[in-house]
Amino acid sequence: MAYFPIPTGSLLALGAILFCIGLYGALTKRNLIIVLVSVELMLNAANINLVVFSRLGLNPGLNGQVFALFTITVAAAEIAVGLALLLAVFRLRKTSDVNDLNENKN
Amino acid sequence: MVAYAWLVPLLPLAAYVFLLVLGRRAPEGVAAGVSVVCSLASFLVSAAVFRAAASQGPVGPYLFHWLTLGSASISFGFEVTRLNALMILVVSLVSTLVLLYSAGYMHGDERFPVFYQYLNLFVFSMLALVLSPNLLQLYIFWEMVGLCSYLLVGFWYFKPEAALAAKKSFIVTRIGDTGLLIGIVLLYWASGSFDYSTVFAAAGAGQWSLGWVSGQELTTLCALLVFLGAVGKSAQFPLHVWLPDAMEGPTPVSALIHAATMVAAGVYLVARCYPLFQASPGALATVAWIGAITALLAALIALTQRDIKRVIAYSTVSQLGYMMLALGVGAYAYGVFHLMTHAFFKALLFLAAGSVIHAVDTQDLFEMGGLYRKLPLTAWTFLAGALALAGVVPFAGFWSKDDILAAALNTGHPVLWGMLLLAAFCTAFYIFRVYFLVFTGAPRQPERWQHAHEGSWVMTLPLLVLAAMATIAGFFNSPLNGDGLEHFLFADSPQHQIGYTAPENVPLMLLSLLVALLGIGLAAAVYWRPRQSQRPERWARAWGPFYTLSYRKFYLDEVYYAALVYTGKGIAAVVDWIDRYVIDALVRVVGRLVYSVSVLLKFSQTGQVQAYSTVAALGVLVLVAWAMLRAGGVH
Amino acid sequence: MSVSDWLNQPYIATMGPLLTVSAAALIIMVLEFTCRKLDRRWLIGLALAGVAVALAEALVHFYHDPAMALNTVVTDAFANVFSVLILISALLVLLFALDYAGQVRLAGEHTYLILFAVAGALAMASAVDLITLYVGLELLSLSSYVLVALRSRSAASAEGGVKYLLMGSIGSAVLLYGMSFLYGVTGTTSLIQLGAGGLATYTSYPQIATLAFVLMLAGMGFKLSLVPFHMWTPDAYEGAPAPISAFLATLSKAAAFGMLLRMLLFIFNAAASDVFFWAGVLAAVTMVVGNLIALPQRNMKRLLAFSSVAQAGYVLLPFALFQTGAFQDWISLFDSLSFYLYAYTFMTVGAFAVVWVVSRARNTLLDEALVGLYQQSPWLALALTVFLLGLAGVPLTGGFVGKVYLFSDAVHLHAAWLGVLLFVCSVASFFYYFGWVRKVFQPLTGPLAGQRIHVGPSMNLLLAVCVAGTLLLGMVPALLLRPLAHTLWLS
Amino acid sequence: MGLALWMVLVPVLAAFVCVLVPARQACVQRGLALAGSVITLLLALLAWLRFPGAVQAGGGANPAAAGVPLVSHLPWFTLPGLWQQQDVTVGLSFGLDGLSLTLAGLTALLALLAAAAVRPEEAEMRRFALWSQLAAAGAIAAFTALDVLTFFAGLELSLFAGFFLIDLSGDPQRRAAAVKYLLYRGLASVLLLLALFGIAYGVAGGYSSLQPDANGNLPGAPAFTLAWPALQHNLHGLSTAVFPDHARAVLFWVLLLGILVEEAFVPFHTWLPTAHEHTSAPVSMLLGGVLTKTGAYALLRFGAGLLPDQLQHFATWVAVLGTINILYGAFAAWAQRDWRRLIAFGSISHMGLVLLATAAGNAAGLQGAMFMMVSSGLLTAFLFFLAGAVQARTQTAELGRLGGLSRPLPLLSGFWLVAALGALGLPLTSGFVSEIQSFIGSFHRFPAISFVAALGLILSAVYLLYAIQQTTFGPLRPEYASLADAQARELWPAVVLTAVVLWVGVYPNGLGQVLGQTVQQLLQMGG
Repeated sequence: MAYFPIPTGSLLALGAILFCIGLYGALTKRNLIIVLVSVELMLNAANINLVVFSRLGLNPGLNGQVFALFTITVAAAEIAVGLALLLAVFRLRKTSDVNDLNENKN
Repeated sequence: MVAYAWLVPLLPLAAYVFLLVLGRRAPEGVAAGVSVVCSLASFLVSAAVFRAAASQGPVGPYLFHWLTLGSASISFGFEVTRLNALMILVVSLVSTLVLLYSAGYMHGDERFPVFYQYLNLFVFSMLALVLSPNLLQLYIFWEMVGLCSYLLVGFWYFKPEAALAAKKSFIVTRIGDTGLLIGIVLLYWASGSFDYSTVFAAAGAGQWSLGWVSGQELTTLCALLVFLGAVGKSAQFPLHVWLPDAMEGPTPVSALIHAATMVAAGVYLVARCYPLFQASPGALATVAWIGAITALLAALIALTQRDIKRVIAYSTVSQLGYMMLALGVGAYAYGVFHLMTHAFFKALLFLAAGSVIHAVDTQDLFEMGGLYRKLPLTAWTFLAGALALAGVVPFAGFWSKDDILAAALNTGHPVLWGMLLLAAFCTAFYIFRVYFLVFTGAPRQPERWQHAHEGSWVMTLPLLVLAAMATIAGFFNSPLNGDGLEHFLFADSPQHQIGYTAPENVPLMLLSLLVALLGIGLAAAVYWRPRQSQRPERWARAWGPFYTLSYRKFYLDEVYYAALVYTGKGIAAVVDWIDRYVIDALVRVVGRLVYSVSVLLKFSQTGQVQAYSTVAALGVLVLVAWAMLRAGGVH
Repeated sequence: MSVSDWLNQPYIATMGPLLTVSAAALIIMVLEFTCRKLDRRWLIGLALAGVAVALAEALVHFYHDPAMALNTVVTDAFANVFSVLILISALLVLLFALDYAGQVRLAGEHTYLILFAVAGALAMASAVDLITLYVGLELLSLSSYVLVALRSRSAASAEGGVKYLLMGSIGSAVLLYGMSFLYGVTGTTSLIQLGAGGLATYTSYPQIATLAFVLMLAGMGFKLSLVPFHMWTPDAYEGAPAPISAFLATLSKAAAFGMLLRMLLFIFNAAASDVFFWAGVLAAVTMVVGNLIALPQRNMKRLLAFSSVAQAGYVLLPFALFQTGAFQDWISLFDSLSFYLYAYTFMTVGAFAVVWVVSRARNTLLDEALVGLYQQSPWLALALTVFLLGLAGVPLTGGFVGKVYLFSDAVHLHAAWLGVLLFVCSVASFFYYFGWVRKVFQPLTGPLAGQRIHVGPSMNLLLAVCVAGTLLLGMVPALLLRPLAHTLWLS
Repeated sequence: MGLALWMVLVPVLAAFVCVLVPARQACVQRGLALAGSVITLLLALLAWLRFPGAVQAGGGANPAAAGVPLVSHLPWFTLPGLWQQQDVTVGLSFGLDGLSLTLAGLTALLALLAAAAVRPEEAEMRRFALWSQLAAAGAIAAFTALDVLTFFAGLELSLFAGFFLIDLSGDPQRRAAAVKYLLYRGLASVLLLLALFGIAYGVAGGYSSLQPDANGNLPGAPAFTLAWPALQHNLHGLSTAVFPDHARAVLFWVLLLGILVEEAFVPFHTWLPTAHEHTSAPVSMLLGGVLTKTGAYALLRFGAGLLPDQLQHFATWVAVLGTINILYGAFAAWAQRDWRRLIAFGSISHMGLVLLATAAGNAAGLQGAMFMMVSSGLLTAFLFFLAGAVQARTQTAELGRLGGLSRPLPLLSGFWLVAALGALGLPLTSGFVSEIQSFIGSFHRFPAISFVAALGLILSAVYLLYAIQQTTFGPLRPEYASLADAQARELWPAVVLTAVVLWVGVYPNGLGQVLGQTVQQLLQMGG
């Protein structure tokens, strides 16, 4: 069956863009949840790379996709921990704004 | 006997150590007694040594190993030559008398034992200096006598003038000593040894060099450096300024150190190093000229001083100038001869002045007067000294000074001779000015005059002995005993005679005698029975500028102060300023800078996690970009 | 791969410690759930036992030949050296926690989370597959995020946790992104194969290789808190429970260094060595900034945090030398690096422990609390002095030998400027370390003067071990250097 | 025989015991410090006695201690695969040749006297005992180390011990002074370490442009070693192909820079007067007498010992530096109004002469430099001791506010006079022997420079006599009329110091024979 080949470069570019978006979000968003989501974007950028390479890489193989699966799982755990911490913070500080987390400094 | 010459310095040293152990609590009798006995003993030993030396000529050096320098080895010890045999004789004699005299003069001083410690240390150092077989050892004791002089000048340390004078004397002589040290070092490298014999052998040959200077220049350079030391120690122009100030010390000190012995060490040095000087006409000429200038300058200054001790001090400077000139024009024997006679009559003058000061408790000539009736013995002995100094036949000074004058003329230095003659006239004048002001006329301050009285026998006995010496010492080298001293000195020198000697020249003798009498007459006219027209004040007014010039010591102190002390302090201040406000400030600035940077970094920790991650992200970005550039960009 | 193959893998040799620790963790977790009444300290004791067993296993296998299971986990020089280090620091941290739990109410998760983290760390030390390494790293990281935030009812703690979490996950994203490129150009995640093809990879795709390297370095940099990825460090340490601060400063750093070393050296070996230039840059920046920023620091925990940043810079120095040194010279680099890490671990845990005791007694974190410590408890004071002198690199402490070793490597491998920078920085660090010592020995007046500071038994043990470690490594460095010399690094 | 090793260990042990003894027993602490120093001193004397025999016997066959008479070796650690996959062994190996023995003995002596100079009522006795013993141990280790790493270890030890000493007692500004001291000398020791390592690697061919042969080692390059006697031995006639000249030159300047900072030479000296001004007298004794001699030691041991060709090549620079120090120190001292700063600058001026004499590089110069180190150590300590004793009575060290002290304090004034005269180089004191030898040496090589430097002789008289005039001479200030003079218990350090100063001054050969051994070796190295 025929499929429309998408050049590897553009896929990598997609990954890169996704990574940058994620980074941007992580650096700028006030709300802790959004920040966490943005971090997930960064991880997914990596996943896209892995998958792309596992299919269109120099010497393709399944490792990449396996790696991606692991990553997704880890990311889920990460989010879980993140939310837990968010709850803890919210309980003590009554806020989910990252900028208010500035007690420990200097 | 000569082998025991080491006893000569060691006896006073023993006395010093003994007193040092006893400490400040030692009773006056013990302190004085021990010292006098010891130095008397060392006088007797030196007499024996002198006789032995006279018979068997130079002995030694007796050496022990002192220090190894690489392959070279430096030894210490002592040697006896005819010259230093004579020196130890004179030194130990005068020392004995002065030590005796001090027992009376310093009686009741709270630091009496300390005074005797210092004196003994000095006597030891002086004798050891004279007996040294090499230049390094000489330099060591050269500094030691300087130290003793410093301590004794500053003996009454609580008087600011005394403290200043002590400092000044040490530092001014130190300038000369540094020259001497350099000279010794250069001689060492040039000749490979410190020993006189080796050095002079090399100097005589003249075939030596240091790479950067050689032959004649080297000889002259070394001779001049050595002479610089002598200039400092013997208070020759231009380094004479310390000696008059040194009169702040107790008078016996002035008599012993600053008249008879230490200041003569410079002359001794030049005499001991005579072969070196002979090898360099330039150096000899310098010595002669410096001597003459000093003699005249000091004599002129002495004319107007009001302080009895200062007058005598300047006369000392002037007489030392005579000796230097004698050596400079080549009259080795006469220089030494004058050194000897001068030692006696100048010590005498100081001790006599001391007993005057002791009696009236002032040093200002114009507060004395008429003391003949109170202190007849002092007056007579002083007169003997004065006549000797003025050079009136038959007193000691006449023979020696006359020899020098003759030598100056006969060796073809008419100018120097003229200067000396003028100096001789001044000498006669100023010393009799002192005599008349002190002993004749009416007491200017009756209450002082009332209390005046002779000292005890310990003070008068030395006066008598020295007066006797001042009277007869001249005959040692007079035609009457066939110029015995010359023969003694030259008995065993290779060419049988060092430098110039001449038979007495009667017209010259008469001339110098006449000059002396003129001076005395003038002094008498002005200060003894002055007619209205000739009172001292009128003279002073008449000679206005010259009077002030002489009274102000030709402003040399002021000039030096401005030239050396101010500049030195200025440099010091600048250096200190640089140290504080440039170097250290720079350091502090750097420190502050670093610290403030770190404070800045500290406050960059705002607590804003997104700020943190931004920094981190930028870090990644920079790293990636730089890496890509370095790796040649992405294709 | 047949079943027999599956069974005949050297699991015990390669994963013994890992399995032991995980088992202990699970048991403790279960116990913690089932019997709530149980005193935490029993759990910690159990954990200690587990780690001790693991350590024993690791030591047993220390001199054995390398072995590999499932092409994924190995036991070799790196694995041994770093596993032992990780387990030792785990013991120290648990001892610390034991004392801590005696004083402060501590959430029960604490214990087994530490163990899970240790398991992750062990995986990082012994895995030879990018996936496993990554998973190990995440296991360590996730547990540490929670641990940092685990001080009950403490906003500072939670805040520290969040900050660490955010920075940490950004870091792992960067790392992962780098890994993905590496995988892209090689098509494998096994370090063995990567190493085999390393040369080809690098020569054919220098840019991508460099990009991957830089990204991976940066990603690990977040964990190692290298400048400029370090800024979370003081905040997290400040908020975290004291034992956890020590844990972050030593255990997780050791693991991260192990992982970094293994990855970079397997993949970018000698042929590609000039990529290590970037390690040099980071090392230099980290040393300088870490020390500078510590100078004016008054808060003891934060100061230790910055000092650990600076020390990380020192440890990173050998990475820079991989560039200049020939392949054979790397042995001494591994030695110097691991020696310094060992010494550093003892000194740092000890310092954190003393600081905690003192700050608790005086209940302030400011270094004024140290004034007069010598009067109140000479033992604590001297212990702290030893640790600080060690960190400053004074002779007769492990720090000195370690720094000298690093320095001589630097001079030898023509990067003298790094060596000089190392010592110049430690001179600057004298300023704050000795400042503390000075305070410790200052006489104390006023009400506090008479007061003594009580030190619990486990804390005493901990301090004794740390002091012994610091001094022994300084006086008889052979204790560690000889085993290191016998490890076959390049097998 | 482990004499050298024990000389290092004994103070360390003493310090250790100090830690164990409770702080309130000040007298015990003081006793420990005294005991430690006494034992060390006795060991030094024992070594002194055995020295001639040991020289006869010649150094051990061990190349790492070639030409060092008394050696004691203890393996410390081995750095695996450090050099061409060869392990490099670092030994706690100490050896006593002439210079090391002398300086170690000096250290022990001054540590003893410093401990004696502490007022028994000193509150910080324990810390003083602890740190002073450690400082002494460090200094002795540095002076006797046969291994550049051990030397560095000794430096560091004395460095931080000195820091805590300065910080111990004195006026409030001592904090800043201590930090200044720490940073300066810390950097100095780093520079020294760098230079020494560089030399070690250079000797082993580290900077050679030659091609290594099949099994990776250079033709003609000796094995890598960190022991200076071995380095000295290997360097002798080592071809410049193995160790290029430019590398030597660079290393020499690094070394020299380190020495300049370490020894507080102008312009890196400002930490020294500051430290002396703000710390207490016993500390000043140690600091000025011993701790600041490590730089000069490095100059002789490593400058003249390992890079003689470079030292000769740059001799004129070094000589000029020395002269600058002599004059700068002297003038600065003259301008000081604080007694202790004056002494400090005086010591800077003295050490300048060490530079000048070492640069001359001949027997007289080297021996003079060594004598000057000893003499300056003794006299600086002596002067600080007296300044401290007087200050303890008058509560000020400001020259302008003293005067006439000879009357209430005759003994102290007497010793102060002796010390000052020694410092201005009066014959029959150690000062003279040092100066004369140094100048004999320097005039041979640098006549012109030495003429300028000789000004220092005059200037030293100027500032020291100025100090005397300001303190003991002159009219007595009423407020000091009732001061109590020192008792024997307080004075015996002064007596001992006087004795030593005079011994060196009157019979220098006693010391000269011992130092001569090192001088001969250095000369062979140079020739």
